[in-house]
Amino acid sequence: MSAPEATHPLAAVATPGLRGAAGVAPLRVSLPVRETVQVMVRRGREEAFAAAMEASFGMAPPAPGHTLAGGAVTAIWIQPGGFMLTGAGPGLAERAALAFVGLAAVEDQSHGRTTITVSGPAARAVLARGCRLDLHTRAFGPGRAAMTQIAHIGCLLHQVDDAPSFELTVFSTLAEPFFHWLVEAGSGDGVVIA
Amino acid sequence: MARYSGLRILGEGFRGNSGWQPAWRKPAPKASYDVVVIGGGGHGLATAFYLAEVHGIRNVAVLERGLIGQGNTGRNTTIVRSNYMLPENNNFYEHSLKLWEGLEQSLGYNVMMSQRGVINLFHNDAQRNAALRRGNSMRLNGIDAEIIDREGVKAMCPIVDLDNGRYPVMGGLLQRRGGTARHDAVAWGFAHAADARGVDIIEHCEVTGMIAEGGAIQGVRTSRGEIRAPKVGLAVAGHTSTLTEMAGFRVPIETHLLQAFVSEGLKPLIDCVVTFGAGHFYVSQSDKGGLVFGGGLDGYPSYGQRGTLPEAEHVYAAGVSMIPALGRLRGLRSWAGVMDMTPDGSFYICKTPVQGLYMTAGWCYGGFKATPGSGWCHAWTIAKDEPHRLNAAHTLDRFREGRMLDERGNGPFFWAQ
Amino acid sequence: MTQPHRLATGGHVDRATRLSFSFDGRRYEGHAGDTLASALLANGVRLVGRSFKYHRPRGIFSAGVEEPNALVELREGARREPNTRATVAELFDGLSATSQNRRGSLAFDWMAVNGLLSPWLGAGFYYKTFMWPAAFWERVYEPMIRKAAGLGRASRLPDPDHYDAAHAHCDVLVVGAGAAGLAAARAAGATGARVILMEQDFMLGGDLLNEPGLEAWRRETVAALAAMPEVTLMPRSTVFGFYDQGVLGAVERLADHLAEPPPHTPRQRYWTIRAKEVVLATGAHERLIAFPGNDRPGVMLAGAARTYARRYGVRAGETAALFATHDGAYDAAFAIAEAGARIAAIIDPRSDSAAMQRAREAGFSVKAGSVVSGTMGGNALRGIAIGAQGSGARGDAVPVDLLMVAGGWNPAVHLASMSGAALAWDEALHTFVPGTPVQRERSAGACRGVNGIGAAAADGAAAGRDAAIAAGFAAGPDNTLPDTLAADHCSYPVWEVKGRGKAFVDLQDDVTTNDIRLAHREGFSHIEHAKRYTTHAMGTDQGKTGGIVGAAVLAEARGEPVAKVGLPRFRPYTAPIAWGAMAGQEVGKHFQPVRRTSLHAVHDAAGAVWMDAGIWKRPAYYPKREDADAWASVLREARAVRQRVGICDVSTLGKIAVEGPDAATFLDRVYANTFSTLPVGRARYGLMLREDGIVFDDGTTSRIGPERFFVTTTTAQAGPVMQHLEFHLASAWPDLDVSLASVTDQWAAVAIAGPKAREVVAGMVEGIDLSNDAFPFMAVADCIAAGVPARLFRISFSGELAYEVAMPAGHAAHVWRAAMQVGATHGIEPYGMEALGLLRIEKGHVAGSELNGQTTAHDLGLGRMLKKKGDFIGRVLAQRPGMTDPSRPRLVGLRSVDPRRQIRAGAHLLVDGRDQGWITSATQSVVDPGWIGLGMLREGEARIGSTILAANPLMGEEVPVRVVSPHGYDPENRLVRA
Amino acid sequence: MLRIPCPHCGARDEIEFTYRGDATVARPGPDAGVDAFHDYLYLRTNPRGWQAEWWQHSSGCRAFLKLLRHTVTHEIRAVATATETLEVPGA
Repeated sequence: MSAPEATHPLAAVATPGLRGAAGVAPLRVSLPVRETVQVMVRRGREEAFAAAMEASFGMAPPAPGHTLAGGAVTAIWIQPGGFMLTGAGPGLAERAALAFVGLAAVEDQSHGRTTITVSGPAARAVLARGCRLDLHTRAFGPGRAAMTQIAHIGCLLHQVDDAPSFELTVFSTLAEPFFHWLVEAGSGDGVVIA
Repeated sequence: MARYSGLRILGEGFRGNSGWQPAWRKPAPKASYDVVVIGGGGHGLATAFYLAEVHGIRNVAVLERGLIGQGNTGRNTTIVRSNYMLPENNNFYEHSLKLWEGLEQSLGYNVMMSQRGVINLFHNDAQRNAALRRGNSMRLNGIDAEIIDREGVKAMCPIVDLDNGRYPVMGGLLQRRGGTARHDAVAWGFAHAADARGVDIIEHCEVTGMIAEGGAIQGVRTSRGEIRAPKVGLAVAGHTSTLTEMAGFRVPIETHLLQAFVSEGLKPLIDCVVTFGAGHFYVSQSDKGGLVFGGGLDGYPSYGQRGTLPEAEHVYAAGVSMIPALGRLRGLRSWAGVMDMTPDGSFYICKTPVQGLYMTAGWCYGGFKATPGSGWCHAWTIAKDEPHRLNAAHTLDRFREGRMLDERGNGPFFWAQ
Repeated sequence: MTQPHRLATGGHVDRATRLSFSFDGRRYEGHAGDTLASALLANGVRLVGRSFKYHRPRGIFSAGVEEPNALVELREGARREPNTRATVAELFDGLSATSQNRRGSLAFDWMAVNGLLSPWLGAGFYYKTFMWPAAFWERVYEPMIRKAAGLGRASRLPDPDHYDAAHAHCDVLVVGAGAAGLAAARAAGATGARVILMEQDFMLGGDLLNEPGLEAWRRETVAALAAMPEVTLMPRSTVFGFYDQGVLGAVERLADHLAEPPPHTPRQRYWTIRAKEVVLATGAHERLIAFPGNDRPGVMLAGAARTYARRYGVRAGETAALFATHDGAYDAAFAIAEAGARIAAIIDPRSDSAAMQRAREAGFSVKAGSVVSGTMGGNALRGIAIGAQGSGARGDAVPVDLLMVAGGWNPAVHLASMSGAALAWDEALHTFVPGTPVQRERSAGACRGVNGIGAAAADGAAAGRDAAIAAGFAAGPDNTLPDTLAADHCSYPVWEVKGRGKAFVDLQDDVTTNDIRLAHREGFSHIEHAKRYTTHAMGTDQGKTGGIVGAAVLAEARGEPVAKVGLPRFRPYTAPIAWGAMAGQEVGKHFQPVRRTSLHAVHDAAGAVWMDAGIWKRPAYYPKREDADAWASVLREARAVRQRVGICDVSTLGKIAVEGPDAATFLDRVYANTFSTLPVGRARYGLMLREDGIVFDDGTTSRIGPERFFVTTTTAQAGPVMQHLEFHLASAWPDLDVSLASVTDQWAAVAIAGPKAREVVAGMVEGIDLSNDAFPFMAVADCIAAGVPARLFRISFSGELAYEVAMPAGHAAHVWRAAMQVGATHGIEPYGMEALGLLRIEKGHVAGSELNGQTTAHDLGLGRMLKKKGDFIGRVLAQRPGMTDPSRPRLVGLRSVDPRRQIRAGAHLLVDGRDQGWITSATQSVVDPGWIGLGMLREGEARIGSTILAANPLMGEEVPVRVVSPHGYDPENRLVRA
Repeated sequence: MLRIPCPHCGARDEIEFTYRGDATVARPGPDAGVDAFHDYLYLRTNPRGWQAEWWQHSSGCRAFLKLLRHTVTHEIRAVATATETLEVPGA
């Protein structure tokens, strides 16, 4: 018996359509469905872990403040010795657990975290309404990641491309107020929810 | 020195106000005193006043590094109340409040004590239960307290938004005898009255060292020479550990900063003191018309006397959430005071490991309302070389003995009190 | 409608755009580009306000933020803004303004009688009187004072506008867009640095706006800046404070120049700026001179009169005099003369100067060696008296309706001072300028005493270039700078002209030179004391025009130089800032985020009444139509659990995955009881202490694998416990190999409790033998619940046979519905926090009101849990005498003797009239109907069986209660183990 | 406002961090008595000057850091990870 489809934390509020002003270059918002797995490397096993990462996911562990993509899985640095693996499911947590036996603690956070993608020329200005980081091209860019706080809510932010597009990952129980903030912050330019 | 009165003002007005004398003398320090009080803020000046007034000890010097009343006495939010939960605290603050109630008459100086009522709002059952426990403790100790419902809150302060905020108001704990006073006038009034009783108030006199022999205090070294005294009292909020370091011991104190704010002057808008229970924020209106408001600590040690933006944002956001009409008003000035934070949120008025050295310290952010009570109990402790029952529990040793006075259960964290 | 004082041409107003506005109910017309002040002057309105104490008539004094007099209530209704400076309020069509602080009309304010009483209302008079009789202060004197004090009236309605906050980063922040600021921004921008230029005015240019000859340079520069991709120009933006480490705060006014904000537009936006380097080009405020009657409407700062003429095309008077102390001021006379006014006299205390020569050549009457010794008029200036400098004589009267005063310049050093730089006295300028910077900032132009547009621009360009280089950029190409003759702005220090009548050093707060001298006489001789005693420089203008004049008067009284007296310390804000802006967007309902469990919609659909638990929303209870009141709902839900089965959302409990080779060792050290002995597949109740020995938190922790634990915490302490664990791992035991992950959000959980719980769970769970032997109390196992992977715990908070099902949060609604479906035949009901509380009080389980940070394990009857061997947090300090004192209050159960009489948490427990404890939690019981509670009572155990009083004097209640064991319901735990 | 240089994440605003007390005191060993724990938990030098202190990058990488910070100027002179040592200069 396969599990029924999970309820998305924003299912009730993130209905497709335009919010705010009908601006010329609105912020585009989408809700990718992801598996998210937290990986914490055991003390002194960093090298073995890196080898396992290479073997199983085809990439090295990303450096602090960075992401690396290996095939369908992206690894995001989140803390010293800690990474978030994200990718389309199913079974990412099991894969990681198998890959890192004895090398790292693996916790499935697929339901605990909610990812929102924002994209478009207005993205930086909209994020600046709550994000305290410098996201200017000289200071940030594709492949960069940061754990931070946006509008008083903890957020894992990483830049995907030069559109620019950013992925914002928040605790699922706080996804709704975060989404509300995002829509408010973007209302001057308009927000198109996919 | 002639006393202040309406009649005297009338007479002086006709004479072009030429006959006024300094409110306190500016004497040079003598070589020795019976008691030296370090710190010319409200607490130090009050200590000197009550030493002279209650205990007849008039050969007293108050040593102040800069100007009197320029530390926390001059940079607080002027609130006076005695609404504490623990009997050790509420009895002390009630004694202080009673002193406040007659302070103008005892000092001959109008400190503009205004018993306009202090409301602590609560927003959920847990907060209401805590308010009941506290208020009942007050009542059982003979202190006025009332529980008011939403209508009662509305009647006291109609512009509070009872419903639309994140945390609707359920009611409030009201102490009608609480209120505000004019902070600067408290320092000046105590100085004026202490001076009139013979106390030397010596400004611009920084203490640079303690003179002790055989574990007993003998006097202090200052920027204006050595001053001998068999008894020395410390009343230097925010800088206590600097002075105790000179005396050779450490204390359970960490210095933190607390911001306060004032708005532009307004016609009467808020007639009482209101404290938001769902975010650090409190507000009252001064006699001059400015809304005086503040919030929580900035969260890390500082002697900097200047605040930072994030805590200010929180204060303003809490304010406008509680009273949405505030949005269009303007903040005029912000400042910060440095606080002696203790690991249980309660104060010290006590003897110290050095014989003859006493202290009133660790006031966290409750120091202003304590001013007369602190001076009174500190003076008692100095005069009798033993604490009064009102401050008997407020020792430095209480942590060693495990007898903390933790009103809110926040634990041994200076920054969480 | 005409604007009789508007010039036909010139300036930066758009005469084609006519804007209608009203002041005190009368309608006027102005133009786009006007401020309210310039439009009022264009219409000949001179009297605009009343002063704070004496209610003296006051006119427009300045043309900027420094305005002390022209404060109005702007807009109406919920948007009314008191104390708005007319001099910076941009005119918009339909603007309405009202004068403030008057009783009666503006022209006849009967509070002006205070002026006659002024000998008795001097500085600090109120400290010396109103003391007798004592009761009169609150009842009579203070209400009188309060009513008289204050300025404008606040609206009592919620502010209808919304606000925004935003964050900025740059290499170089330039504050002020006058000649120095524009040049600085351009020079910095030319290096390729990221530059933000903030200007509080709605036009960029500062004093350049008064220089038609330099308009081309201004336009070209602004256009060049606008074309630079890394330069951001921000007009209408006031930098209000300079904080530590290169952080500045600013407020941008997005919609104050409109009648109301357009849709989706905030009124204002609050900016936090992090700048690598800062160039302060904030200019200077002109200084007043304290002479008798220096406050009459028609007395105006010279630079302001010049600005009204040149920038706004408004003639501020018809017959004007200039009281100048330096050559730089003379352009005001030329400007107002060009505007068509007659110059009646130029009064200058100096004997001669180049500017005086030029003025004479232009045909002006220049009175050298003279001062203005007094003014005449009522609600408007009618004339001035001119006396000889230093003589004290009043001298000749000259009829004028405008007196332009130029006492010199006060550099706007506020931000430099806030950044930590000490101020330095400049002997040539007779003023304070910024000293050595302590942060990465530099001042340029008039704010550091470099006066004259050409000099300021050159200074700014150098500062901008240096700042960019300091931020790591290479110098860019030089730009052309305006070439003007440097005017002599070194003023002749005339602070005060002594004579009969009030001479004000603070116009807004009515502080006179005599008040300052009185303060000195009474011993308030330090500037900080004098300021507080007289309220000098404490108004909304913070003494921008007269602060230093007060210091000078004090200096004279003390017989010391002004430099020695100094200025009071500058504090934020440089100008008053809107409360709403500082609050930003997270206010009202969004003051704090609402945290929701994944079952939120399910509870909503079930009609839950919500309650706040920290930032969480949790169901309090689920009312049904047949319930008479809330208690009926709560009792019904609790009965369902006791008699059948109930289901409750417990997802808010904190959950921490603890994993690693040292996980068991670590838990042994952070818990007061032992976890290393816990078998895999079992849970154990755990108690954590703080290091001071007080109970910190409790919860059940399960062993999922040899090196994997699943720790649960209370809802309130989830964050603090995580931090506590991380801190001790980092600081005390960095050798332990343990990883911690918060999985609170990953796992939702429901409790299924009641005699029928096993049936319900069995009906939805696969893969577990639920028999008591196979899955006993405190067992834990992974399973499939309703088709989704889940983890089943046999734990109980209610005292009934109970299970908790934890599942990935996105599946919780599905599992809940499945349980409801399976449970329907067993009469399952959802229960909320209220019933949960009821059940645990009956059972005697402690919760937040008992674990309140003040109780020890012993107090709570949990002393046996403390392990005897091995270190753990809190072990040592829990042994202090005060912590083990047998007289400490201990947990007891309480039962109202009369079951109908309510007892409440917060009541105190009186034994023989003495306060011996308090009630921590109270509820009605379903097991044995009546009111019961838990409490902390001194000698609690010894008093079991006795009857004492629950006193709640706040509510006038005194209820006899019987002291009982806290574990009233199934004390042997037979049910939970069944 | 403090801008705290996290050794892992770079300079961040103070709101991302939580102060966690004096870093010059260390938790006594299991055999230490009440006095040692009392001093550890309660007694502070509380310097008016340079202080070594614990901060957690709580809204960032969650690492505990040691900061050398001046309590008057708020200047941050050095930052270290939890296991590194910080030299505290004299006043």
